[in-house]
Amino acid sequence: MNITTLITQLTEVILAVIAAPLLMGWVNQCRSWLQNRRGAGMLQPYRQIRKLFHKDAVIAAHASPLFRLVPYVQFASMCLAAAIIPSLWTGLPFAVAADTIALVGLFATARVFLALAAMDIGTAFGSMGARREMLVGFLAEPALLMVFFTASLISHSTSLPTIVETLAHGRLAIYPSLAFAGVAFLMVLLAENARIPVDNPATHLELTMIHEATVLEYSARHLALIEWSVALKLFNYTCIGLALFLPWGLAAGTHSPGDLLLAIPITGLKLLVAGFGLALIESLNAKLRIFRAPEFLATAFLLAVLGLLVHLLLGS
Amino acid sequence: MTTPAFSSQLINLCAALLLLLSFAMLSQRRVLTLVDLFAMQGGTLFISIIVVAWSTGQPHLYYSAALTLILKVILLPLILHRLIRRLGAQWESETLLNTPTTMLVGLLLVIFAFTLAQPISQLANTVTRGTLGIALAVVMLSFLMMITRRKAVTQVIGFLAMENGLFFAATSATYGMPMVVELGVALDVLVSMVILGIFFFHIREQFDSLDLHNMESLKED
Amino acid sequence: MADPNPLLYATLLVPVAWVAIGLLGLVRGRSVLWVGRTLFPLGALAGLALGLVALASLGAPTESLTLPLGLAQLAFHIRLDALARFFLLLIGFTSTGIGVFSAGYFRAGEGTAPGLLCLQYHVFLASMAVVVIADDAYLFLVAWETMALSSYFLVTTQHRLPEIRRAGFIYLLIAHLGAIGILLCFGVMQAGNWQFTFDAMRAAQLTPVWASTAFFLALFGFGAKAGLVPLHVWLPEAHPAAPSPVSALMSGVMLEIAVYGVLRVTFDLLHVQLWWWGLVTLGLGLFTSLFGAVFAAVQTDMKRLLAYSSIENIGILFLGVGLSIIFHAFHMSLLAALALAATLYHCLNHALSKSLLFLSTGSVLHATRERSLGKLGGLIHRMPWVAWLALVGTLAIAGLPPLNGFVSEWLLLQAFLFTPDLPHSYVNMLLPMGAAALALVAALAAYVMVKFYGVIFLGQPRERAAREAQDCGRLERIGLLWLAAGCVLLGIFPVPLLALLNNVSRGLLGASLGTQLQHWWLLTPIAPERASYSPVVFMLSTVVLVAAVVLGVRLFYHGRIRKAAPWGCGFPLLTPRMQDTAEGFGQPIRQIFEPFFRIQRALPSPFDTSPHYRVRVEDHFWYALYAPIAGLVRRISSLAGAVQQGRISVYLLYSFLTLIALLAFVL
Amino acid sequence: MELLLLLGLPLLGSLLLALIGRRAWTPEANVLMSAGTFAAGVWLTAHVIAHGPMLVWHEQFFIDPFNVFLVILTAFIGLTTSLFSRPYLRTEEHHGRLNRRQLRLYHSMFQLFMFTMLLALTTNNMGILWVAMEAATLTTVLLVSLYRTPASIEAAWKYFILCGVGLAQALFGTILLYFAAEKVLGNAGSTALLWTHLNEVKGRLEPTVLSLAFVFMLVGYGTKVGLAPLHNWLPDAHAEGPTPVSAVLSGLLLNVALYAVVRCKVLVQGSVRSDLAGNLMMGFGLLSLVLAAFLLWRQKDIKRLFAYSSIEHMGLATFAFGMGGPVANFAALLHMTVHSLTKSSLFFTVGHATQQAGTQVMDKIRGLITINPTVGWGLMLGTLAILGMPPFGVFTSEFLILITAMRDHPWATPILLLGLGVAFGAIFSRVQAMVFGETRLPRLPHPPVLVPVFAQLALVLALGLYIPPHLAAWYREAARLIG
Repeated sequence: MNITTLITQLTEVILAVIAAPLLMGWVNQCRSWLQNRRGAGMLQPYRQIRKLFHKDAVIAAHASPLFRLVPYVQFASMCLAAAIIPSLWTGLPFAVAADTIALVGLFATARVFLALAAMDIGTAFGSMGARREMLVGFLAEPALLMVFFTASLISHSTSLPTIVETLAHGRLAIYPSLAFAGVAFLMVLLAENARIPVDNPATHLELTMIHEATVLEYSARHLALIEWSVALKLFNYTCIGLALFLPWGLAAGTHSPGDLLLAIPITGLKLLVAGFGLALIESLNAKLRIFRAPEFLATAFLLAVLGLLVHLLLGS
Repeated sequence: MTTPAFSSQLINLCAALLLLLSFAMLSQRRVLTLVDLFAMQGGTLFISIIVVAWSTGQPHLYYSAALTLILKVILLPLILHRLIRRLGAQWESETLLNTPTTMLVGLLLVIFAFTLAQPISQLANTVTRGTLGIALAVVMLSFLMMITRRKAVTQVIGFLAMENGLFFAATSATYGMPMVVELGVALDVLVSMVILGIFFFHIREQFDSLDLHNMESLKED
Repeated sequence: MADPNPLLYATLLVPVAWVAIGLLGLVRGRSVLWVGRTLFPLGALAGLALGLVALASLGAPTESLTLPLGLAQLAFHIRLDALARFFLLLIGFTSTGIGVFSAGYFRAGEGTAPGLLCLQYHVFLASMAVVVIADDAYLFLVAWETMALSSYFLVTTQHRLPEIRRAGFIYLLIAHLGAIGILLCFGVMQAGNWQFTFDAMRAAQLTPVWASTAFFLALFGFGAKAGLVPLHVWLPEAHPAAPSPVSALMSGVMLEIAVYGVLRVTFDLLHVQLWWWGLVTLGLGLFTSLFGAVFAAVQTDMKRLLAYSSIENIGILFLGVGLSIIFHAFHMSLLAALALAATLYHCLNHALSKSLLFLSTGSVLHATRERSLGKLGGLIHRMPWVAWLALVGTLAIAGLPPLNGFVSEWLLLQAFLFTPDLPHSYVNMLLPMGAAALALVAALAAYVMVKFYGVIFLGQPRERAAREAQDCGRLERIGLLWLAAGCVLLGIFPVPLLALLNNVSRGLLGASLGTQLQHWWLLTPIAPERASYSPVVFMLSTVVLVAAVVLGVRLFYHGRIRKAAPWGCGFPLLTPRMQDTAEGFGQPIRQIFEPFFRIQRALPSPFDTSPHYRVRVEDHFWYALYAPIAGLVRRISSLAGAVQQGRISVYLLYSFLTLIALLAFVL
Repeated sequence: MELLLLLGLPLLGSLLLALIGRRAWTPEANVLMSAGTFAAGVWLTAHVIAHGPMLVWHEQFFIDPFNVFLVILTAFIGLTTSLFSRPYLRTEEHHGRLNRRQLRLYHSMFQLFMFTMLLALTTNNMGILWVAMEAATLTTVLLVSLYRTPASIEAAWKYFILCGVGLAQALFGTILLYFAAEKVLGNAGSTALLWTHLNEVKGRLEPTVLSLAFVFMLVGYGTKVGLAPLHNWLPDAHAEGPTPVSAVLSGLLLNVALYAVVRCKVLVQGSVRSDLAGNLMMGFGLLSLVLAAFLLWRQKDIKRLFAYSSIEHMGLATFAFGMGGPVANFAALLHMTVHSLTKSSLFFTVGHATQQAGTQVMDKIRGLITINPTVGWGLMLGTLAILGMPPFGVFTSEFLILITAMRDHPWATPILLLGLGVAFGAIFSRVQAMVFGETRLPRLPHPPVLVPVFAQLALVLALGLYIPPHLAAWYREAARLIG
């Protein structure tokens, strides 16, 4: 580990943090276009975050310190995740500290804290949101882990950079198991990031909201941090998906800075495409009833397990 | 010599008589007659012991005979007679099995006892080899009597008849047990009779009758 | 055998000291000052000593000793190897925290006199320590049953409540049946040489059939103690019934002792291990863990919830044991060592974090006199110490990084990732399913723990008792702090402890993770490129990041914070009673895993003026397994009762028939 | 000399107490007599330990390690029972359930009973053994019917008839034994029934006769042991007699009867040269164990409960003796010891508990531990001991029996375990309910004496953890004698 890699690492995290709201904006913009609306523009998330940072915070009278701590934890853990995920190159020095399992654990930690914060106020919505959030989580998490497992069985490693390196730079091979895993991952991504058909990020309708219910009591800077971490989360997930299923174009750990520079536009392009795809899916689907969400996620889980089995059966 | 043959015939006669008396007791429903039959059984036992003693020349058997005479023929029937009169328990009520069936079962038991005693009799070198089976039969018939009767008194008579059978086995098959043992056994029988006598009064005091169906309260329910 | 070193005697001294302390408790049994402030801290000190001695001697060679006590032919044998020392360490360190907590916890006038409690508590501790060091079947069983007995008395402290009596009864009954199983297992294992020392069993050569019999008897016996489904029914009854420090000991230590038993029998005493044992153990473990997690999610009593969570963790432990057996049977020693290390690590984790949680429920119980989740809430304001320390335990049990629970789960999942390499075509297909189920269980555990923590400590107080709660005393805080510190330390520095655990796996499996643990800060169980995890870096970077974000926000942001009533969505009368209840929180799980439960529900009609809603969630096993057995026993006994029907003639007939039958038989 | 004291003291005591029984200090005299007997027993034991087996008085008495340990046990439990009965009977008198005359009968018969027990144990003559057993029946019949209530009369009657008939069979067996022995030893009067002589020539005794004799003796003495299905008198007699009597019935009488069976078994085994005797005993033992275990579930009366538990344990001991071999015999002897100690102490506590509650119905006894902690704990610990919970000695013997069964008769192990498991559940559920819980019972007028209880339980506990080497050697020697 030398200073260059450290700087690259930092650059990657900072790039991710900065680019995340942009991705969110892009998805929303695409959605508007697909729905024949003009949309608020791709920079709208930045504006919103800025506006929130300027407001006075209102906090419920009986909120505990935990409530105020959670947005920071949330934001920090998403940054940490961004440091692990090879969005640009696979030589991340920080990735040694946490592999895919730890990554899933990290997401889980963030979710648990969010749920705890939601319960802290003690309103009906908060605890309902916490419950639903955890419900989604407990089904999505294992599915995500299974997706990772499929990939790590192929590459004999749970370390994300190693996986990506094997997939991207190894011998070209077709992995049918990854197809299953890909679909499962997509479903997990939708659920985890509160997208349609599991949740609707744009609604505040009491009966259907999941994620929004948990952050109902947040305002101002806390809400800004939460919004930002939500965007970052979407960014992270998309990057994971890209790294696992479309790994070409990422810079390998040993390559020169030139490759790294090349990787930035490639990743950007891939993100744009992925964002559009996401918007397309969201526009083509209707939101599921909340009771259907477990079924949706169970399907994801099953698909992921199926991918694992296919890998074992076919040996590929 | 005809003496052994004669004495063994005599003993066999006694044995047969004992068996007959046992059957008679099994079918008899009048309690007082039962006591008489019991006394007769005791008498037969006494005679058989005398015969054995005489034919084998074992002096201590005379003591046994005397004990039997005093206890089984005189004392116990007397006590029983008085008890029954005072308690007014002359009649046996219903037996649990009717008489013909009882007799039939008794017959089977006798056959069983004989079969059982067969191999043992082969071994015996006493003059009284065949009698063990009969003694066993008497014991079993008395057992059967105790099972089928419903009055406390008749049960006791059955019990005593069983002791008769045992005595018979002891004397005829083995020429009597050691004296100490016989004395002990006799003492026990006597004491148990006394205790039973006391008991009859207690039972009647508590239950107003000697019927055993009053005494079925201790059970698992 | 080398001369026993002083540490062996020191180890022996601790159980003796515990018993002595317990007996001293009888001297002035009613005095809280004497029992609570003097004896319990002493006991905790002894526990600390035990832990330290065990820690210091974990790498020492095996030592054994024969005591001049016991049966004529079978004196008490004692043996200290790495496995025993590890569990002594677990007992010692966990009991230290619990002991300090208890010193502040027990008060006069609660059921049994404190002195008697002190005796039972310390005898319980001592018996667990003796179980671990016992080296012959007789001493083992004596200690094992003493453990059951002393904990039974502790469970029935509040014997005036009928349900606690029932819990105690079921507990002791199943414990006894389990002990019988263990006894039989030892009987099988001595294999005809009739020596009941463990040394003789190690030397015995068993055929596979007998070895399997022994193994499954052991699994039954120890599983009954551990709460392996379907022998778990006593656990959710008994653990909540006991005073909280005792629940902590039972859940945190006693269950681990059962795992010790399985390990001892399987890897030490039996000389062969068949792969399918592992498969069965693993399957049972998986089902148990899923069962425990699902049931924990629907509980409404905080201690019952924790008890079910213990069942879940026991399932995970057995999963690890099973995996280790499978690897070992296929001669993949390194992986077997990995699975074993994960199991042992999880033992320690569970001991610390579950004790921590049980103790904090004890504090809550003292402060509010309320066990029902539906009546608590908002305690983080009134009881910050307990709440924040319990948060550590909650996160640890939920298996979240960077705390300790995650480490063992991570190791276990790593081990699972190697199962496709097994040279058995069905097993290597089947086992990754186990990983999936484990992941599901871990996620469910998080769900359960959010419910546990959120409902008790967060939100608003649902009843007055919770509103007037007081934080716990100083000694209790120290106890909680000790355990919480243990959780954090184990979470951040797993490598040194894993290196120590190598002694255990070297002793049992002949292999260890030795070279893979070169960096103190980096956990690389197999190879660095294969997988690595560095909790230190993880923790540090999280802290740094949080700090950076906080500072950054401080730097750029200047708005004020205003306190206001929570937003009620326009509903004017938002009361604390409108918070989600414990039942409500478990409802989705109840719906998804409906076949697991036996649900009785009474819904009010729409026109009811005073509507009542009642739901009872019960265990199928009770009705499908235990109730029929009880019914059968009752039926047979009523048949047997017919034998004794009071009539003397019939009795005579029995004698007569017996006689005839025997005579006929002899003839 | 020791023997004379041992046998003479209780006999003398019986006469003395019959004469002076109405005095107020009779219970103390009873204790004194029992203490003297115990001292004589200790003396005798010391003598036997020092000089080996002794054969005295024209070989009519024979003391070997097997019976001397039972002698000392009998004398000890006699002593503790007399200690217990002192306050117990005073309370009964206080409640008006007994009068002075009955107390006189009790004390006199108690001493006589002790005499018959010791006689049965020490005699070398199989005939005298029978006489002593019959005499024991007679004395205990009077003791069982002490209350003169309908139930006690009924129980005593059943006891008397069943055991009387049973013992008649035993007598027949003895006659057959004599019949067989006479062939070998000659009818030299009294020697043909001496156990030592029989034991010497057992190999030459006629097997057919001996196996028949054994059947009769097994049925006969087995009735007294309480082997199913001959056990029917046992629960009634235990439940309806005074509690001290239940204690000695369970603690002593059953042991002595089992002793008689074992003595017979030794002879038969030597003669028949097959496992017939052993197999029969194992069969009866198992049947008793299982039947009693299931019957335990139906009990409502606390003393009946423990009576069935005695049947169960006697079944276990019989089974162990049936298996034979050094370990099983050792275990069986140990089991007899610890069962006697535990069961009699249990009956002591049960006695106090029933007096406290004024009833023997278990449903009405609650919360003993609250009202009277010593009684409560005594009952609880005693129950746990009798259920074979370590570290009590019952566990030790059950452990040894089970492992021997697993080695020699694996088929029997599940049955044994079934019995033990069912019995555990039955007894424990009931005792727990009595010991724990809420109560409204009044206090006792005379404070209970629980020193014997805890002393005996402590002994049982000690035996579970540590069997002194010379005691073990002694047991082993006895086990070897039994073969």
